[in-house]
Amino acid sequence: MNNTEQPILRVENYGKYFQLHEQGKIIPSSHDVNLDVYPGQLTALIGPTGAGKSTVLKGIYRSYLPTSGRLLFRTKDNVEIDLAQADEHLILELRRTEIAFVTQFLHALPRQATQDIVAQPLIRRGMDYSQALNIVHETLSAMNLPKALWSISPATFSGGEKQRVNLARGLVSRPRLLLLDEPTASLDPVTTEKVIGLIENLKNEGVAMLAIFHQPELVERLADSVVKLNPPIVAEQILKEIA
Amino acid sequence: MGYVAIKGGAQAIEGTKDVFEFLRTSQNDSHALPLDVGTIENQLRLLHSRVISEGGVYHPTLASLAIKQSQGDTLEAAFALRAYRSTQPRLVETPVLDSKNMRVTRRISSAFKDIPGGQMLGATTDYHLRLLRMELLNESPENFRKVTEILFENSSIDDIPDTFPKVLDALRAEGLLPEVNETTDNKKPFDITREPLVFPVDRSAALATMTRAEQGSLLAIAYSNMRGYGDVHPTIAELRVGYLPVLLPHPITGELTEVGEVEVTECEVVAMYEGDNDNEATFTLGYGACFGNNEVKAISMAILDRALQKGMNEEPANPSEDPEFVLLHIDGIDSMGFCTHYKMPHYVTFQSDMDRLRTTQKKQSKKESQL
Amino acid sequence: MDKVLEVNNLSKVYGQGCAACFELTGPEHDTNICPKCGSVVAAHNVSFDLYKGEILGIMGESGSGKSTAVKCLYFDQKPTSGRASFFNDEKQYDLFNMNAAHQRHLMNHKFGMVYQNPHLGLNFDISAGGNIAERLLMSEVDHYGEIRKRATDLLKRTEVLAERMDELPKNFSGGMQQRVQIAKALAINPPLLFLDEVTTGLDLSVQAAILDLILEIQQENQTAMIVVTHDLGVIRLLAGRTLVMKYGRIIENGLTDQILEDPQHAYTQRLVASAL
Amino acid sequence: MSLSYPFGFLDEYAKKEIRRTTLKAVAIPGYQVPYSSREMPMGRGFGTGGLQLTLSVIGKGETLKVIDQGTDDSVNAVSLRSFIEMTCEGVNTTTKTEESDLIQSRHRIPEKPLREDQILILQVPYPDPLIVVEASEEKRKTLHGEADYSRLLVKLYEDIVKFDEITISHRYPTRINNHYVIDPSPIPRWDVPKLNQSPALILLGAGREKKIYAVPPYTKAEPLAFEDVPFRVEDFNDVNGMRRCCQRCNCNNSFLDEFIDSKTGHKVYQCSDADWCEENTINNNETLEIANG
Amino acid sequence: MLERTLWVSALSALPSNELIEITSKLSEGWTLRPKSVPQAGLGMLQIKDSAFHQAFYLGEFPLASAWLEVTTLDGRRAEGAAQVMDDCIEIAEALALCDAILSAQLPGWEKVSMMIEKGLTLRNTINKERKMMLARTRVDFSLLDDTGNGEGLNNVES
Repeated sequence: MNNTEQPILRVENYGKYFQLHEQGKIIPSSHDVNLDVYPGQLTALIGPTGAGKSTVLKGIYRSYLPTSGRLLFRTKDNVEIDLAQADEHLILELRRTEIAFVTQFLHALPRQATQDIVAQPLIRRGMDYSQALNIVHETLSAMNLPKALWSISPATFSGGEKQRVNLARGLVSRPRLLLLDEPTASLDPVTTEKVIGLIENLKNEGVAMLAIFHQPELVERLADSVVKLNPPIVAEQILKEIA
Repeated sequence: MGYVAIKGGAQAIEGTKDVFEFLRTSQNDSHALPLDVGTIENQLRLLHSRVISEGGVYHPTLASLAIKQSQGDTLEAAFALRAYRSTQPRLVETPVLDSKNMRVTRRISSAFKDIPGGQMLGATTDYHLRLLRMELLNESPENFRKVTEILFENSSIDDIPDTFPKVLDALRAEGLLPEVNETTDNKKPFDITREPLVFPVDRSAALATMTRAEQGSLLAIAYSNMRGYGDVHPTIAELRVGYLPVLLPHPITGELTEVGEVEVTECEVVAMYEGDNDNEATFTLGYGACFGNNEVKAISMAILDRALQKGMNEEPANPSEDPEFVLLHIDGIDSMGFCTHYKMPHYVTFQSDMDRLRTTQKKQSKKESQL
Repeated sequence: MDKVLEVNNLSKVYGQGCAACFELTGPEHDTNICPKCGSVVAAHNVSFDLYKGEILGIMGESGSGKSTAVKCLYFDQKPTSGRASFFNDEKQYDLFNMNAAHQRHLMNHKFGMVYQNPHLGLNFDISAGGNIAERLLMSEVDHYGEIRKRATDLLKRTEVLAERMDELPKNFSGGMQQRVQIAKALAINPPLLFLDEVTTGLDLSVQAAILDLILEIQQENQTAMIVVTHDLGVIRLLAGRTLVMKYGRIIENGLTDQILEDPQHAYTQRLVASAL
Repeated sequence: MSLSYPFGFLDEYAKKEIRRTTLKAVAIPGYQVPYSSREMPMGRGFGTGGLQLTLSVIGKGETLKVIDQGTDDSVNAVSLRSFIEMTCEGVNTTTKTEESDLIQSRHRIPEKPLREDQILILQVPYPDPLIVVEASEEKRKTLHGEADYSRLLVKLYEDIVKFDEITISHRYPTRINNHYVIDPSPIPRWDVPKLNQSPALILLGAGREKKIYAVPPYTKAEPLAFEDVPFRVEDFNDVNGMRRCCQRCNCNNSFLDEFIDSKTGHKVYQCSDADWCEENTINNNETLEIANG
Repeated sequence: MLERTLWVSALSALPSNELIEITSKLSEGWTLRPKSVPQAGLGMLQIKDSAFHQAFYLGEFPLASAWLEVTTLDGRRAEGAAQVMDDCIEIAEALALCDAILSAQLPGWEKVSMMIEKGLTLRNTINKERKMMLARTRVDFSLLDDTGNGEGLNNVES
């Protein structure tokens, strides 16, 4: 492993607890997470259910507000930004240009054509529509998505098809940091192989990745480093710590 | 062919005057007497009141004359009075007079039975049956004298005071009315005879406009407010008719001197109370007053005064609360003049209208033929 | 990134107001009516900013003050206090300290507003095209052919049949009226657009189409928008960032996905939970 | 009791106020200046606004012409003229545009071009062109202040959409000096261009609505229109596209009245401006005499 | 003697030709010099509304005014002035003359005093008539209280 380079992302003592006002409860989800992600490398998060793997990804993407810790991201201009604290406009800008997130679920306008959904990140960056479509078509074919589906809305697609659209959207934008949350969960073996190929390509292109995989063999094949998470300690102890 | 368009107008106009005059003077009775102005003032007392009030000048003789020459058309008569006032210089204005000093001939209250000073119904038709009194078809001067004699029998005036307290003062003393705003007391009122209404206007402009408004217009808009396009039922705190001494400083001594008196009808209405946490709830008030004995007018004015206060403080919720709507549409001289002017020739504008219509029709038929 | 709007400490009180108004109202008092003087605190210390091409959601129930904020910015109402700056073409406009004529000039040339009730945004006595023409005429376009062309394009863009442009909006369906309203708001290609509950009361399919349209416009024109709504679905679809208001206060603000997935305030949690 | 009236009927205070108002109107071309219009002995709507202006500016030794519908002999012109004769001692009246210092007119501007030493006073029933789109005067004042006439232009737009034509026949809204749009009184469109850069001062008085406004000499007056749909005056062409002429004086460039000849039952056309027609007729006869002589 | 502030009111109750005739006779041969130009025109009546005590203009009334300096035949000098609700300057002049005569007790003041008495009587008659109308139409609530029922208006008519 070549870790002489600086990490693109350094997570220090990340913790996330949910305070549920209605029930008067505090639910711990992640606790004291530390990890590094390097350009051109894939860091895999492993651990049992409830260990807070997704919570880490969402914290980095700021879909969750971190409770504690630092999430230091080094931008392409070599500026270090704590994603836990950064201004929302900056986060939105990073989402547009540097950080992408592929989840298990496809969130998109139900009435938009598949190719347009995938092209979105490119267009938001100001790319010309026809140029964006070229890239999109390339990626969609690489993912084995039948051409007939490109111009219709993914609303009626199967789980696997939706997953591919979702992945395509994440990959097409060539982010500097890609967060992957079980990207192959509902894919058939053939497509899974294609996706693995694509991820490997991205690595070669220097994209840093933080991923959660359903299948341990994928961790074996793709991960450059592995971070194991454990379910956080019980709430009372956390409360004490907070206090 | 001569100039046909409108030639001969001058002669025809002269003719209308003669013909109008002919109808006034020709009565199928060679012994008919011309109306004298005193008769009009007394026997057509309420018609006369109306003209004086709408004309805006308290000149009983000229009001009678105006009625006579306009053959009883109130709008025309008031109009003549107004035109007269345009020619006259303004010499003085009185100090602010107080209607407490009115020599009352009638006062009632529908708020209380027993008002301080007592209810005096005065001369009114309110409680009469509206049956035609056929005996008036044949009246003689003797009849007139008898009426006076009967009235003066068995009546004692010893305990009738010269002036009467105001019902509102009693209500105010009890804390049921809003406080008077003393700061506005010294403010010079708006003079509608010398300044144009430029909205928004203050209340003194509204009162001055309403006091010389056309009674029917005022009644119609006030009625809309009473009936549902506005607020709830008002109560008449006091309606009084009487003579107000007109006082001016004596040129030498400076002492206030009575230069004459004017008959005035005055009305105060009380309605739904208002208030919030900061301000104590009190009734709302409306005030109406005008020259002469015009009770419907004074009541209508009081109701509209209250409605307009509301419209000036908040957004008007209906036409009767909108100062522009009310004040620009109640003047009889303005409205009747404009209505009448439609009778004038409009040949040029109509020619222009025809040009537009024909051009449009031409274009339309061209379009259709293209389809 | 270009800032379009910055709002600082905007407050709006209906009524006389008193010294205790702000202290005794708000979410912690569970009211926006001052118990002392009865004034309504419709908005208090509302601050936010908005960037070019961004859609900001303002979410809350009726009475939360979300519409008040927008109405003040669009000069429909006068704020009690606060500041708002609008940035355009390297100029900064102090919105609440300019005279009415300047305010109207901005409204006519730089702002667009789409109301929930099309009656507020459209003149129902003139045709759909006439409505758009009015807005163009306000910004000194006085070529009939040009106006016709632009109105046709705008109506096409908002998917109103061009054949219907000379009809009165009262003959249109609610969704169609809303499209005309949007076309009118867009006529001058405003850098800032306000949308006040624009889909409320419309059929679901119509709602969806209007929302699509708004997104398309945002992408095409980089229009900055403020979307006021009580509908989480609208927020989710349109807004990048969201403010949550209650009793005139901003109780929470953040990225829209964060507000929806990790709401911090008890009220927002309840709101999100009830919508799911 | 007999009444005698002061010179000019109005009391001096009233006349002074009207003159002050007039000065303001001239200083702000097209702006409607409110004044406390006095009641005149003729109906509101019969030209009391114009009359008050005339009475306030006229002086002894000056010559007045009164026109209604183009002629001096129309009923209203007659009664206004005789009223002014009655109340203004030493004022001369004429029917000739040429000879007049002051012209009070309803619905027409004389065909003969006016001169710098003449004043035209137009009687106005509705001073505010915005009234068709906004009923509240308070709101109209703001629109005028900001020169926001978009709603009026929308009205023209709708006209063209509906009829392919601007249907305003008279009272054509006209922008003065690039700002205020006025109602130029119910003159036909034919007369509107005469307002532009007029050498004579044009005063407009609305008695009932209590407004005075002015088009000062040599001031720009532009009828509202679109760049590509220009303002057009009345068209007096016959079915063959030939310009109709006055059947009396043969003039083919004047505003025509149309009526049915009671003898023949045919439609005939005649100059609306009686003085213009008269002058042409005399000139024609002279030319004829010279030709015959 | 009646206060000066009520002289105009009393004197103007007399027929105007009588007033003018008598005063012109009294002042025969005297020198009358106007202190200010005698005028006829309008006065504006200002009144306080009784709801909010705000002043407003109720309307106009005709007014004639005169202010004279009088020199009698024996050289006595006095000033008199009057304003009256009328449009006739002669009446104002006559009243101003009366004002001068009476206030300075010029020759003939007894005559003027008599005219005032006469005018006062006329005024009183009018006032009496008005009060009579009130007395005749007064609603008597004490009567109502005695019987304990019925409405005031019925009592008046019965």
